[in-house]
Order: sequence, then C-alpha cells, then structure tokens
Amino acid sequence: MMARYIAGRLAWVLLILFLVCLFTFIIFFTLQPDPAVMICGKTCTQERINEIHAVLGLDEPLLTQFFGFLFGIFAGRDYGQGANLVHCGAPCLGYSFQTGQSVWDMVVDRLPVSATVAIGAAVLWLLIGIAAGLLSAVKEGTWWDRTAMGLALGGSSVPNYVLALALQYVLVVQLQVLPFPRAVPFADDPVVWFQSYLMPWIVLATGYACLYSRLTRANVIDTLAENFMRTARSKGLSPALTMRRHALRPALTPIATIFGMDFAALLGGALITETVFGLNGVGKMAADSIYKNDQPVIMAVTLLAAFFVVVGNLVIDLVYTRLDPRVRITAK
Amino acid sequence: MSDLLVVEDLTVTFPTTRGPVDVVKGVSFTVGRDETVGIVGESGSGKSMTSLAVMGLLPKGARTSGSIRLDGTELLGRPDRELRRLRGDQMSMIFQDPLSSLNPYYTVGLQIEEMYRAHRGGSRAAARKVAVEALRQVDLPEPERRVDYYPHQFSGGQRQRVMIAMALVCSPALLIADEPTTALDVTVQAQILKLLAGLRQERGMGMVFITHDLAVISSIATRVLVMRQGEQVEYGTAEQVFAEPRHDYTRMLLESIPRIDDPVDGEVKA
Amino acid sequence: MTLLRAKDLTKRFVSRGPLGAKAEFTAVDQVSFEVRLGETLAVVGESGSGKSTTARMIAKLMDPSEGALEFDGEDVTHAKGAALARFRANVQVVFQDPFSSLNPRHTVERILMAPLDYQGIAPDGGRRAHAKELMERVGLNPDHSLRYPAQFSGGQAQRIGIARALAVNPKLVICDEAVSALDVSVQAQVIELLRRLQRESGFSYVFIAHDLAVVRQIAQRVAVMSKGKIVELGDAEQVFGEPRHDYTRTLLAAIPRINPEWDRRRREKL
Amino acid sequence: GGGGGAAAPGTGAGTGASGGPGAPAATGGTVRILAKADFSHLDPARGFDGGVNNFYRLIYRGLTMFGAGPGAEGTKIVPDLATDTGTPSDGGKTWTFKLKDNLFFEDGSPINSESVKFGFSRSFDPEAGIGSPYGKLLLDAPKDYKGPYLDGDLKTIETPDDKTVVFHLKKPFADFPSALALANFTPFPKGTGAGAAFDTKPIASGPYKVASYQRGASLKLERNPQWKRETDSVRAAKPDAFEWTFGLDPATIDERMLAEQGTDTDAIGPSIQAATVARVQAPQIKQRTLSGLNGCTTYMGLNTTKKPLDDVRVRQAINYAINKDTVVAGMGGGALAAKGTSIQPPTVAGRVDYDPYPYNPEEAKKLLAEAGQADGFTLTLDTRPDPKMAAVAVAIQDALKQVKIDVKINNIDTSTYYEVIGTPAQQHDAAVTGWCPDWASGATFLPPLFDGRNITAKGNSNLAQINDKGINQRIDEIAAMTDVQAANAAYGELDKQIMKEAPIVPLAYEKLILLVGSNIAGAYQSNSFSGGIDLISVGLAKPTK
Amino acid sequence: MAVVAYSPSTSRARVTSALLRDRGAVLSTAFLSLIVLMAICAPLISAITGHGPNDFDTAAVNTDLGGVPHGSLGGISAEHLLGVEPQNGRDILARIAYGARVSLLIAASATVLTTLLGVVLGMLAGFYQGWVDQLICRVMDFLMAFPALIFMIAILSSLPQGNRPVLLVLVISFFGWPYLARVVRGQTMTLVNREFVEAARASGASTGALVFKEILPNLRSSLIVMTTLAVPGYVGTEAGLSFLGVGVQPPTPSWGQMIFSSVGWYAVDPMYFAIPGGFLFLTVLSMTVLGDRLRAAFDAGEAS
Ligand SMILES: Nc1ncnc2c1ncn2[C@@H]1O[C@H](COP(=O)(O)OP(=O)(O)OP(=O)(O)O)[C@@H](O)[C@H]1O
Ligand SMILES: Nc1ncnc2c1ncn2[C@@H]1O[C@H](COP(=O)(O)OP(=O)(O)OP(=O)(O)O)[C@@H](O)[C@H]1O
Ligand SMILES: [Mg+2]
Ligand SMILES: [Mg+2]
Ligand code: NI
Repeated sequence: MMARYIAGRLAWVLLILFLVCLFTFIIFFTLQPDPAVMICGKTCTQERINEIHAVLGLDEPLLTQFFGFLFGIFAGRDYGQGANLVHCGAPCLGYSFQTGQSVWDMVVDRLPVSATVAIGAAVLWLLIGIAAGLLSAVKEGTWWDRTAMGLALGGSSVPNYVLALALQYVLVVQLQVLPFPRAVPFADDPVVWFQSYLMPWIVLATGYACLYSRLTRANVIDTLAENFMRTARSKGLSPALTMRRHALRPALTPIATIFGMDFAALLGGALITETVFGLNGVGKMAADSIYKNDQPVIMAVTLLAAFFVVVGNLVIDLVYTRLDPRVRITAK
Repeated sequence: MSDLLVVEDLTVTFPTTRGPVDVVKGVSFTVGRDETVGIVGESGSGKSMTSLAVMGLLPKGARTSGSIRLDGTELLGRPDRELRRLRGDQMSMIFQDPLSSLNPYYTVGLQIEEMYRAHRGGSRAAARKVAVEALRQVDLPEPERRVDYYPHQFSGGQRQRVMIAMALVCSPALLIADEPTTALDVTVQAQILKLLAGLRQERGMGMVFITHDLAVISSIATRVLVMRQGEQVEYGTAEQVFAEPRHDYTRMLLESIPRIDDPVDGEVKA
Repeated sequence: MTLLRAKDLTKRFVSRGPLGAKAEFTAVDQVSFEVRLGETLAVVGESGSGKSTTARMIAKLMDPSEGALEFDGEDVTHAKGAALARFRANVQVVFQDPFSSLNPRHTVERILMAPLDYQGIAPDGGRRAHAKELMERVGLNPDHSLRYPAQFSGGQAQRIGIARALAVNPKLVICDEAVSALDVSVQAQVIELLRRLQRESGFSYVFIAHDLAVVRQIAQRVAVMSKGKIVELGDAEQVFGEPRHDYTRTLLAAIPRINPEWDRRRREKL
Repeated sequence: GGGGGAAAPGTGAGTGASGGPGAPAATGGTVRILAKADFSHLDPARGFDGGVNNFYRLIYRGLTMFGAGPGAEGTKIVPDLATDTGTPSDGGKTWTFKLKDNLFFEDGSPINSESVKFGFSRSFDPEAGIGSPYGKLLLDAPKDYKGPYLDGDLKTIETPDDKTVVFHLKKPFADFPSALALANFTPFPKGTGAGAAFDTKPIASGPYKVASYQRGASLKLERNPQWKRETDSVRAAKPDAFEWTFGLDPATIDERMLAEQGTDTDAIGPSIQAATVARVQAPQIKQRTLSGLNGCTTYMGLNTTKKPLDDVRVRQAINYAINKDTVVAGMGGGALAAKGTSIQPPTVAGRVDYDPYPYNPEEAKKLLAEAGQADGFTLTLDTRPDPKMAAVAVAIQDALKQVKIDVKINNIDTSTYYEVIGTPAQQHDAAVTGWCPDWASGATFLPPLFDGRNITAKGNSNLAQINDKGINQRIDEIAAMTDVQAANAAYGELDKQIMKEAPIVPLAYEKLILLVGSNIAGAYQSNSFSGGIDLISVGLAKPTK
Repeated sequence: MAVVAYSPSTSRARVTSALLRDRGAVLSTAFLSLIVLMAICAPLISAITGHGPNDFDTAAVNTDLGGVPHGSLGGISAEHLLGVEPQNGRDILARIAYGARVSLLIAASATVLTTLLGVVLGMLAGFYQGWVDQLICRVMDFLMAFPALIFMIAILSSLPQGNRPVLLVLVISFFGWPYLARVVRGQTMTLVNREFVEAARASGASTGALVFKEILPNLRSSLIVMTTLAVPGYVGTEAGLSFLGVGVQPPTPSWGQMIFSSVGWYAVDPMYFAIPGGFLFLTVLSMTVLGDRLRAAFDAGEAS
C-alpha cells in the first residue's frame, strides 16, 4: 500500500513539474520582455530583432517552443543549423540566451555551491535553533529564556542583506578574523573553503534559527505540559533522554514540516545571500538571469527549485506519517 | 524494621490569581517495607498531589513544605538530579489517567524498555524481553505482539495495565499506585491485586495505594489514610478505620459504598 | 419502546506491524442489543472486550465494519447532515479517559457551554449560568469555571465530562466508565443525579462500568461482554441473581468485599 | 562603446591621473580585477559594451585601435595590425589596408588578409553577429549574406594578397578607421569560432590568451607567446597575467578595495558607490583613486508626439524648470556627476560647451503660460527602479512641481526598461535614460537619437520621436563630409540646433571614481571605454609583492 | 475550594486586567499605538516639521562627499528630528511616518491574509484528509514549487500598475499561504485524533466548530510564532520587491525600501539604517511581546 501511495505521489510530482513548467513558460515567454530587444542593443531594427528571434527559436508558435523544450529535457535536441549546429544531449535545458552556455552545465556547475550553502546553513540553524528553543523552553521565564528569545526576535527582524553586510563589515573589515569570501572548492583549500562559507551559513541560518528556536520553544512548552512528560520523569530517565525522546519528538514533528520546505527551497538557491557574498550558486544565477531576462536559465532555475520543493514535500509527508503514529493509522 | 517512607506534615500549595491555595494540608503517614498504605477520600482531596509530591513531580509553581523521607533520606528540597536516580528505581508511580500519561509517539514496548534500561542498562533486546514479560505479568493478551502497539491502540483497561507493568519493571522499593485498577474489570483487578501482593511479599515492596474502591483497600491495605479537602481526616490501621471509624466523613464514606447485595431502589425499577 | 437498536455491530482493526505486515483484529464481533426508552443498559465485562469500541460505534464516532444502527426508529448507520445532527442532539457521551477528552485549551466554562453552542441552544438565564449550574450539579465548585482541565483532579475532570454530557437534554447518554474515578460519596451523588434525570426527563443510559455494585444500583438490564461478544444479556435481576454464563459467574465471584467482620463491627456500633 | 541596452551609460572618456596609480608600471605580476558581473561574451562579434571592449584589447588585435593614454590620446585612432589607418578611395567608399609582418594567432597560424576577411564576415552570422552593428551597417555584402558558417566567403572583401585587404562600403564613410577599432572587426583563423566556441575558448591575437575561464566566477589571462612586442606600438602589456573575479557585490568590492587585504593591493575595482565617496577622502586612500567622466549623457527624453509636449515652448519650459543641481545630488553629488547642459558629453570631439537652458523657473512659468499651460498638466515619467535613476526621477518630480507640472513616476522593471521605452507604442510622456557614443564623435551620438527616419516600432532610440526636416538634412550633410575633424565640429553645432527644439533635457554627465590597489601602476582612465582603466597599459608597481 | 467566592465577570475582562498589569504588554501596546498614530498623522507631522516625505534638502547633505548628511548622527538636528537621507536630504521622520503607512499596511494585511488562507486551508486539509487533503496539498505543492521571489517579480512586473500595495499583498499572500498551511495541516492531522475532538463531535459540533473552536486553539503557539515573524518577513519581502522595482513605486516611502537603500551607507551613516531598522525591530518586538503576553493571559486561567 505504501508503494502504491508513493507511486501515486510520484505521478503527482511529475504532473506538478509539468504544470510548473507550463506556467513558467507562459509567464516568462509571453509576459516578459523580448530578450531579442535586449540582445539587439542600441542601434536596433525590427529586421535584426526578427533575425535574433529566428536564432533563438522564438519565432515558432509558443506551444511548439514549449514542447520542444519538454522534449529536449527527455530526449535532447539540436540547435542551430549548418556549421552552427550543436546537439544538446538529454537532459537538455537549452542554451542561455545571454552566454550561449548549456543551461544544464550551468546548473550542474552551480548546484554544489548552493548545496554547500544550504546544507551548512541547515545544519547550523537546526543545531542552534533547536538547542536554543529547547533550553528556553526548559528554562522558561529565566533570564536565559528572555535573552535568547529577545535575540531570536532581533535576529528575525534583520533582513538578510543587512545581516550579510554587517557581518562582513565586522568580521572581515573591522576584526579581520575572516577573509573576504571566495568560493573555492573544498579540495583546493579546506580552510579557505570553510572561512568563505562560514558567513553565508551564518547569514542564512540566522533567520531560520530564530524562527525554529521560537517554534521549538513554543512546542516544547506545550509538550512539557502533557501528562506523559510527567510519566517520563517518573521513570528516572536522564533529562537529556527525557527531552530528546519525549519532548522533542512531539515538539519537532511540526517543525519537520517546515524544515523540509525551507531546505528544499534553499537548494533552489539563496538569491540574496549568494549575491551579496559573490557565491556562484543557483541563486545568483537566478538573480542574474532575471536581471538579464535570460529565459532558458529562468526556466531551469524554476524547474530545479520546483523539483526540490515537490520532492521535499513528498519526503515530509512520508516522514510525517512515520513521525506521528496516530496519523499513520488513520491515513487510510 | 525502619520505615520505608515517612511523610510528615506535608503541605502542597498552588498559587492562583486569588492567592495561594493549599491543596494538601499537613498530611503525615508512614509506609513500612512490605506494607500497603491505602489512601481514600473525596475526589479532589489531594491524593494525587500527595503522591506526586513524594515523587517530586508536582506541576510547576506548586510549593511544598513538611518532610518526606525515603529510607531515611529527605526528599523535599533535594535537587532533581538526585531524585531522578530514585525515580523508577527506588520509587515508582502508576498514574491515574493512563491515556494522557503514555507518550502517543512511542510503542508501549519502548516506553517500558527505556525505563528498564535507564536503571538496569543492558541491550534493547534484553529490555524488550523484560517488557514482554512485564506485559504478560499484568495479564495483557498477546504481549509479544502488543508490545509494538501504540497507546491509542489499547483499551482503557489495557492502558492501565501497561502503566502497571511499566511501574513494576524495575521492582521498586516503593510503589505509588494512583487508582491503578479503576478501569479494570473485577477479574483482572483481582489478578493484579494478587500480583501486587505477591511482589510486596517477595521483594519487601512498600506500596501506597490510592483508590475509591474501599473493598479493594480493605483487602490489601494494612493502614488507611482518609483525606478530605486536602486534610487528613483519619489515619489508622485498616481494621480500625473500617471497623471503628472515628471521623464522620469516614463513616459517611463507608455508608455510601454501593453493595451488590443491597436492595435496589424500587422506584427506578417500576 | 426501543430507542436504540444495534444489529450485528462488528469492528475490525487493521494494524500494520513494523514491516508493513497487516494484522486484523476483531474488537467487536456481531454485537446486537437494544436500549429502551428510559432504561439503563449496563455493559460490563472483561477489560479489552470491546465495550468502549461498542460505545464509540453506537455514538457514531466510529464507523462499524459491519452491522446496522437504528435510533428512534430511524436507520442512522450512515446518517449524515441533518439526520446526524438530530442524532447528536439526542445522544451524548461521557468518555473513559477524563483528561484526554477535555480540550486542554478551553476553560471548563467553555467546555460546558460548547454543546449548547454546537447545537444552537440558548438556555434560560444564559449559558454561563447554565454552565455553573451544571458544575454544581456534579459537585464541582462553580467558582472554578475559568480553570483549565489540567488544574483539576482526575475525579473532577471526570465530572466535567459528565456535566458536558448533561448540558443539552439528550435522550441517550453513553457513559463509558463515567464514575470510576469518583469517590463513593460523590459517586453516589452522581448516580443519584443520573437516576433523577432518568425519572424526570426519561433519559436512557448505556452504562459501561466495572463496578458491579454500581451497575446493580442503576441498571435495569445488563449485557456482559467478553472477547468482543455479548455473552449474556438480560434483566439485572436475572444476570446478578442467576447468571447463565460462566464468565458472568466468574465476574460476580471476583467482586472484592470489605472484610465482613469489620463491616459487622462498624454497623454494630451505629 | 555601449551595446547592451541595459547598460546604457557605457562608453566614454576620463581625465588623466597623477600620483600612485599613474606611476609607471614594472613588468610582471598579476593584475586582479574585481567585478560585479561577468563579461557578456568573449567572442568579439557578440560582445559590445565599454567593459568588454576594453578587455578585448588584451586578447584581440584589429586593423586599427584607440590610442593608449589619458584624455584625447585615448580616443585617437591608431593603426594596430595595419601599417596605417587605411587609404580611402572612391570618395571614401573603398578602403585599403596593409598588414604588418610577423603577426600570429595564439595557435601559431599567421594573421593574414584571409583571416581579416573571415573575422569581419563573422558579424554577418545571425547567431554570432549580435554585437556591434557596424559590420553589417557599413560593409557592402550580398543581400541575405548570413556569414561564413552558413554562406561561405564574403566575396565583397577583396584579398589581393596575404597582406592586403580591400573593403567596399555601402556608402562613403569618412570615419571608417574609427569603426574598425570596434571589436567585431577582429580577425580569426578561417573556419574557427562556429557556434559559441569563442565565448569559452577564444583564439587570441593580442598579448594575452585565456588560461582558464569559469563563467560568472573567474577568468585568468596569461601571456600569449605568439604575440610579438615589436609589432605592437600601443600595448604596454606589463603584467604577466590578469585575473578577474566576477559576481561580487558592489558594496563588498568597495570594502575590499578599502581594506586591501592580501593580493587586493594588486586589484582594480569598478566605480565606487555613492556611499563610499566619503570614505575615500582620507589622503592615503584618495591617493589611490582615479576620477573622471564616463563619457555618457544622462537625459530625459520628451515624447514630442504627446500633448502638450508637442509644443516646443512646453519642452523649453521643462528644460528651464529642472534644477540640475538636485539631479546631480541625487546621483551622488559632484563627485559622481556633473551638471548636464549640452546633448554631447565633454569627452566627445568637437563638442561645444554651452548652456541653453539655465535653471530659471520664472522663465519656465512664462513659457508655459504662453503655451496655455499655466495651470500645469500631468506628465508620466518612465524610469528604472535602480536607486540612482529613482533619485533622478524624484528630483525631476520635485522640480516640476513648482511649475505645476504633476509628474507621475512610472517604474519599469530594469530588465524590460529599454524594451518598453524603445517601443513608441508603449512609451509614455518622458523617460530618464542615457546614451554613450560608440566612439568619441557626434556620429554615434546625434544621428541615432535624433534622426527622424530612424524611428522604429521596436528598439527605437529616438525617444523624443522628433522628425525634423532641418535636423535630418543636416545629419545627412555631416555624414557626407570626408573631413572627420570638420564633421565633428559640425556635430557640435548640430547639438545647439537640436536643443533649440528641446526634445530632451540633458540632466547630467556621470563620473566614475575608481579605487585601485596601492600596488597598481600605469593606470589612467580611458576615454574610449566608459572611463574604465585602460587595461593594456596598467600594471604593478612592484610585481614581486 | 476553600476559597472566597469571587467571580470575575468574563474571561475577556480577566485577560484585559491581566494585560494591564503587565509592563511589557502595556509598553508594547503603547508603541504599536504610537506607530499607528504616526501613520495616520503622517501629513500632520509633515505639516508641523515643514518637511514632506519627498522634499529634497540638498543643503542638509554634503554633495561633494557623495551626499553624506552634514553633522553627526546622520544629520539629526532641530530641523530634521531623525536626520536626513544621504544623497538627497529627505527628512527621515517624514519618510518613517509615511513609510509606516505602506509597510505596515502591506505587511499586516499580507500576514492576515496568509494566516487566514493558511489556517483555513491547512486545517481543512488536515481535518478531512482524503480527497480534500489531496486537493489542497497538491495546490500547495504547486504554489510552493514556484520559487516565490522569482515569480513575484515576474508577475508583478507584468501586471498593470494599478494599486501596487494591494497587488503586493495579493501576490505575497498567494505565494505565502502554503508555507503556513502545511504546518497547520500537520498539526491538525495529529490533533484530529485526540479524544477531545471526538468528544466535541459527540457533543454535536459541526465540522466548522470542530476545526475552528476545538483544534484551532491548540495551534495557537505555532501560529503566534509564525505570524509575528511573518511581519518582518513581509516587510523584508516588500522591501526586496520594491528594490527590484516591482514593489511600491518610489518615491512612495516604505520602511523596507529605506532599510534596503541604507545598506550601502552602513559605514558612513549608520543612523540611516538604525532608524528605520529600529522602528521595524521595535514594532515586531512589540507585536511578539503582546502576542506572548496575550497567550499567557489566556492560558493562565485562574492560576498564577
Ligand atoms: N485503534 C485501535 N487499533 C487497534 N486495536 C484497537 C484500537 N482501539 C482498540 N483496539 C483494541 O480493541 C479491543 C477492544 O477495545 P475497547 O477499548 O473497546 O475495550 P474495552 O472493552 O473498552 O476495555 P476497557 O474496559 O479496558 O476499557 C482491545 O483489545 C484493543 O486493544
Ligand atoms: N495546577 C493546579 N492549580 C490549581 N489547583 C490545582 C492544580 N492541580 C490540581 N489542583 C487542585 O488540587 C486539588 C487536589 O487534586 P488531586 O489531583 O490531588 O486530587 P485527588 O485527590 O487525586 O482527586 P481524584 O480522586 O479526583 O483524582 C484539586 O481540588 C484540584 O482542583
Ligand atoms: Mg487523583
Ligand atoms: Mg474502554
Ligand atoms: Ni552601452
């Protein structure tokens, strides 16, 4: 039955990705400005625009373009003609209007950066957010609780970009404890790698850690009031075990939901953070492509982000029924 | 023989918007080894609070005064860290409302195992065997399978038996049972009472038994404490309390016991 | 006149083991009975025999796997919408686990006013006063109307549940161990209340209990359940007086009694 | 200069520098460049903006090029691969160039007339030829010729021998040598560069070649051993390598340049942000700055097809009413902009300095009253939401309020801005934009903006949509002049003639402030590349550092 | 039990009196009222100080230094009580007051709308499970699958100008609700199986009553956290969108825009950031404190 459920959901995933594709396509290819005009530049004529349209394949009917794009993802497709002909192997997401690079290659290039940012930040915010929330809940009403929650509040009202620049100013410019970030691969220089990703991690993690700590606190306080917590204490379990097993699981189950979403969304790129720190990830690519109206790249980023979110949600749903036995039984 | 538990002048106070309220007022009693003390009394009279005070598990905000000594050591005011070692091992408690007292997220097996392992260590597999055995002891059908059930999959009485099994798994020196058999039918109840009596003798376990069923008290308790509105209205040997109650309230209680052989109210039958 | 008729009610639970292996368990097996207008049908029996499950099914809180339910001459097995609303207005339930059945986020007052709210009833004198009156009826201090369930004792919580069931004027109240956590004097008071309501307003009860003495007092007819089946069903007189089924006999034999010697001595003193 | 519409203020000039950055550079080392965005294209047929044109000179050589040096030196046309700046004949319609000896591509193949022809013909390829339009505009070619990859050789370019190339133009063009300095006239070995090959792996002819390139992240250049210094009199090519880091946040770049950690002493950044101006005032930092105009004009086009802007008096009134000092303040103050008066910026040859409409609200009111608009009207102003442009728009709004003109600011997304305002059907009453000449002459400034016959339905650059017989005629006359100098002077006069019609409001000339590392030497701003540091001359003071 | 009879009239009165006794709650309320008052009286403030939100004051900034305000503390003076904006010298007080209108309106209405949508749809999904759940979940999946920021930009830039703040609220809410809804759905799924819900059902509660009267109060903790944190989030989103040119149109001031444009000036003119940032922070702080205290007051019942 589980297998059937998962199969059903996977079919949905595909359908949703298809719809997302379609909508993105419609929105960015019809509502958005004509990329040919941007490429065309200053001294532009209708003729040249038509020419560029033909090169980019924008002169074909929209549906043809759309199915060409879809087909390309699964079977690859050819671009150009004569000596200019290039074959774009599956999965083919087309070529950037702006740089002529294969979009798939661009994505594959940048995904590791975004993944590094996302995973590092997620680890950080989960650790800090949950630990702080838990401590606050346990020490509810103490100065620690007040301070931590005050900080959490402060942290969540600081916009990302402000935090990013402020951190950079303090840590790099003033105190000089970190170098200016430069995205080197881990293998090249682990120390610089770590130093460079540290600030992006902190920046991204701050907002989430604040949210998570507050949610954790609220949920743990609710859970601590349950009778079964008294039972757990009556058993003489260590406080750590009592907390971890009895309080955290009920309290974190709802948090798992948003974690899945947040993390999946991050894999699709952290637009602002990557831009501020000059990290060449998917988010920065998205920002650049929007700015330059590079539709194939926008399509790819959208699809990628959509893919992560949809799969992320599927995973959450599956995990959720695992996490709460009462839900499992009734989910007929 | 030194007493296992000595409670002296115990007072439990709750702060409320209208000032502090004493829900337990100066209760004193002792429990010896191999002895059962029964607590009976009005609903809301502070029976559960008294037992929670012994366990050190009163709700937040509650204050206590007086003295509670387990095996000669004072429990009141001791840091939670030290109480923790005693809980489950030296003293353990069966809570009144089993559904809300069991964690809905875990199988009952795990909830029993973790207690055993916290005090006795050992592998999960070993603990699981102990858990199955404990469930069998309390007469739960198919314990091997039921050990993997979640609390909501049990009937009320079964949950109560799970609670009992859990409390007994480490064979504590002191067992506090807060209405442990209210959801059990009389046959199962009889079995459980026999089990508890057996353990008491075998291991010299002291027991505090809270119930409304005076007949049950009369059959297992050596001493009885009667409570009303937080106060201790009567305390004595079972024989004295049942045969020669001193307080009006006790008498009234004994009068109100419904009896199977009582004549039934004719009006209703008509 | 028959108020409620259950025909061949069956409930099977499907549970999945850790590896997804399915296991079916028949909790209630082809149970048929009827409740007449103004009568009390007691259901007694083994713990885990399916009493609560039966209660849930006749309260239409759980769909039976098989069987039919008739209320007031109307088939309500699959009732929906208006028919279901009518049914709900007439059938109330008191739950076995007192705390779990009370919304922890609502004050008692709100809990007691909820049924009125839900059924759009406006009692004379306002709902708040009505709630307080209900609290008084079940022996709770009406001043505590703004407390939350966690601030009550087990017995008090159970009385809140009873008061809630009585908030509207139902024809049938299903009491699942409704008085098990009450001390005998309060129990007597509550039972008297139930009986009075039966006399005055013609309530019918399905009364699930373990305490056979209480059953004896209140029930006109008794159903004895064991392992999902009704093994005996008959007039209280007959069931208690000349039980036919072995299980019933075991049950009756297991009823705990106060040491008759003590009892005698106490009575003599009076 | 300035191709991609989005980067309007593009090309230009600058003033010389003295002190640190201006000191002569030593040979060797690596010059590092911190940049916000990657280059548009490494393929010179595709890329066309101030930044990339400057870069192209490091790896590519053309027949002619802009000179190296501050001020006018940087806009002078000098021979590069050719022995001279060409010989016109047929009244400027045919041009003959001779190649120098000893010229090789990075792969060792010789640079000959064939490769010149091939390179030029690439700009006809529909896919590659998206950069500068001048190849297609000027060179005579068969109708429908689609470049070498699809249609083979471009027969209209003659290559009588290995060293000689003869071009036939569509019509006489005196300024052809200037046009040839643009990068889409770059020779390449015959048959190379199909698809987008050059965008990742270009074939260098200049002193450097691409060592590694990660799009959007970094680009490294190393010396091209095939380049012979004796064949090149312009490029100093002092450093051994160049390294770009792309995708940096402008604020981060400014901080890095101020902090100068590690190798940032060898770095060059883009123009600093307004907020950084105050921080570069400390003497030891100020010493590291270069400052000058970027060679563009920021202006507000007035759509003459809309009422009441069709009335010249209204347009003049608007010119009088706008306080350009507040505009300059909005753009970051005197350090980052100068008041705009004439259409052409000061860096353009032949430009006349004059101020036809000094700030005078009284005059404006009078003119409006004459035009029957004393009670004012509503004017919709298109602008981009970038902070600078927004500030300019608000300044205009504020200024016109006093003559009762109610300005409605219409923000258009940056990515669509040029499309919208370049489409007459979608254009509103006025728009704030800028223009940069492709080379420092009126030829690439006034005709595109004011020739009434250039108004197109899409991609229109004549925002005023002015179609004035007198102006059109004058444009044709100047275009026919064979004396470039005289032509430039004539454009200066045409500027005045156009401003009489007041089709636009010149608002400001933007300035750049460049902050360079303390080890940077030989740096000056080039008037040909939007005021950017001339890369062919820059180097390090102490390369070993 | 042995307590003097004393009957607080209603729970509302009790909560009010509890809040009035709480210093944090009183201060928060005061601050929020101040902000609302400021927003309402923005024109009045401008009239009194003589500075409109878009009035340039080039005399107040040093145009030679890129436009840093004259004087210390970002140009705070008797003339400009909260200083001036660098570059063009606009009065920050006036912009804060006018900005409060836009920012708070957008953030608050977007929060209300997302919360409404998220709670209602999330609870329905969690409650009904089955096909309703499937439907709502798929819609949520679909909406969440779009990278919100990218799409907001795309949609907003192609929508007609119209009433920007309203459009912003609609677009933000449209993409924002599934986030909350998923959390709500998850918790509802757990709560539906609690016995008290069954008890309410037996009392005759309609589905609506079950969902909103019985389950909703149990979601309160999470909701308070998520909604109070949504407000700064939306102010930020609004700022980001405005910065990208698809939000409110300059020169209309908004806090978000002010914070965004102050970022570059942090080293030269920290007050420019500190003032709008401080206002935003205090507003959010006040809302959270108030939310927390409100919940505490409700929860307290009779005790403590
Ligand atoms: N959700 C469930 N899943 C699986 N089994 C269940 C579930 N609910 C109840 N059962 C099983 O059904 C049987 C009958 O349960 P029920 O609660 O009706 O018993 P009961 O007669 O009320 O017992 P008690 O007197 O102990 O309350 C029990 O064996 C129980 O384990
Ligand atoms: N958190 C609390 N705040 C205030 N009063 C409380 C709180 N918890 C319990 N009480 C009160 O304390 C008194 C004693 O409660 P306790 O649970 O000990 O009663 P009990 O004797 O166990 O009753 P029962 O037999 O009904 O379980 C009750 O009147 C109850 O209302
Ligand atoms: Mg109790
Ligand atoms: Mg039951
Ligand atoms: Ni340009």
